[in-house]
Amino acid sequence: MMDVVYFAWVRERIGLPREKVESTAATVSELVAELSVREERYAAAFADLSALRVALDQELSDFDASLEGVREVAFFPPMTGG
Amino acid sequence: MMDVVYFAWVRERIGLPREKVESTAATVSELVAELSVREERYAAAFADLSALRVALDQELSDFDASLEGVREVAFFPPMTGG
Amino acid sequence: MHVKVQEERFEFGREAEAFAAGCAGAGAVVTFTGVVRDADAGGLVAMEIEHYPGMTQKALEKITADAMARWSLADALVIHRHGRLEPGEQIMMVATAARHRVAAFEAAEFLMDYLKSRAPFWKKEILENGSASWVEAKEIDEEALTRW
Amino acid sequence: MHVKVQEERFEFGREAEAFAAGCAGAGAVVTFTGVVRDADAGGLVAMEIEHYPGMTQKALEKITADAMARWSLADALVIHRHGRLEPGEQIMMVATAARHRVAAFEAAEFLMDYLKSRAPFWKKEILENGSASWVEAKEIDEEALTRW
Repeated sequence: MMDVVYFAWVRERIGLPREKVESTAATVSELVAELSVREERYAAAFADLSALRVALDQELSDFDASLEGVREVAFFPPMTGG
Repeated sequence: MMDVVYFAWVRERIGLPREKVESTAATVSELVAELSVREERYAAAFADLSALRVALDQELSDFDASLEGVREVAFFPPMTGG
Repeated sequence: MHVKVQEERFEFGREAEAFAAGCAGAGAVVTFTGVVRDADAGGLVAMEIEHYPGMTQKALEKITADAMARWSLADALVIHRHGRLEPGEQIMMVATAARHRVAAFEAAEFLMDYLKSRAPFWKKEILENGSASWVEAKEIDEEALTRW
Repeated sequence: MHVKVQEERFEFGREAEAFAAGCAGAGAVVTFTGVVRDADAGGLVAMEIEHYPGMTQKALEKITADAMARWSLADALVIHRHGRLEPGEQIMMVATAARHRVAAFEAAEFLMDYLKSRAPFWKKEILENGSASWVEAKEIDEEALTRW
């Protein structure tokens, strides 16, 4: 069981900011694949991974990274601060 | 007749900040030569022209420049503002 | 080192003065302030800045500590706001203090380049006609990071 | 465009705030402030700054106007003091406002590089032991100009 959080248009497209997800995915990519087959809104949000960024336990990471021991996965578009 | 002004260690070495000079020098270099033969303190101040800068009528210039029509010649070391 | 993530406005002048006063031995102080502009076309009514609360403070502290170490700064400051801002309001500021001007300038530019592309903030523009759109990350902002 | 040559102190924070408030549409504001440091060795008691009254204002205005044009600045400010300053006192500041951060940073660095080597100011350091010496121009400050 892990927390999955969404920001900006990823949050809007999926329609919620945070959810608990039961998953056996070993990597971020596998988690994305699991979510994408759930419902069309997930598939839409994850359609183009090059337009997405991921953070694991609040550190920037990448889609190949392992989820072992991870408690919080965040998906969001490239940042636009400053 | 023109005003010749000095700043920083050039002023200290020559011993005055400003003087009127009667000269027929055509260029800055000729004026420097005229002043240098006047007295030792001028020769000392003008010994190394690479360590000096010149402004004509308050615009940076160089030692080859003509003095025609110039009313104020300034000699000083490289600037150290900021 | 000072890192503040906040919704409230900050007073740029007061922050800049206090920062400079706190590191008087430094010689060179650089500040940068970002202000909400009108949109290039079609009047901007507001900018909404979303952030990732759990991550933002940590990410900014990491970037700031990196700058402190790399340029041997006397001090560094980052303030970044979130929430709804109107045109003319200050979004964020950075300040750096170093012995020499080149280090202070470089560190401030480094902080800005990293804030733009690596700190978890997302901007949404609300226009007069009611439409809203997420600001897209710019290629040149990503490329700016290759300088460091 | 604002250019001030003065003996009195200035309030960095107040000047920075007023400058930023005066060009709220600009997006990016950069400031630089130079502070009198202790000398690297042998305590500095004071810094005396001599200038060329007839030329200083004109030279600063020319440099500032060049920066305004080259980076399409919304505004620019230069304040430079002369006379006797003690460690911790602010010597000078520049501020630039532009649509984007790169222009604001570059213009501020350009102003600093030109002020250092082309504005008619000369610094003399007065040390605790009573000795006084003119600060020598640095090769790297002259080289910095080749960037522009």
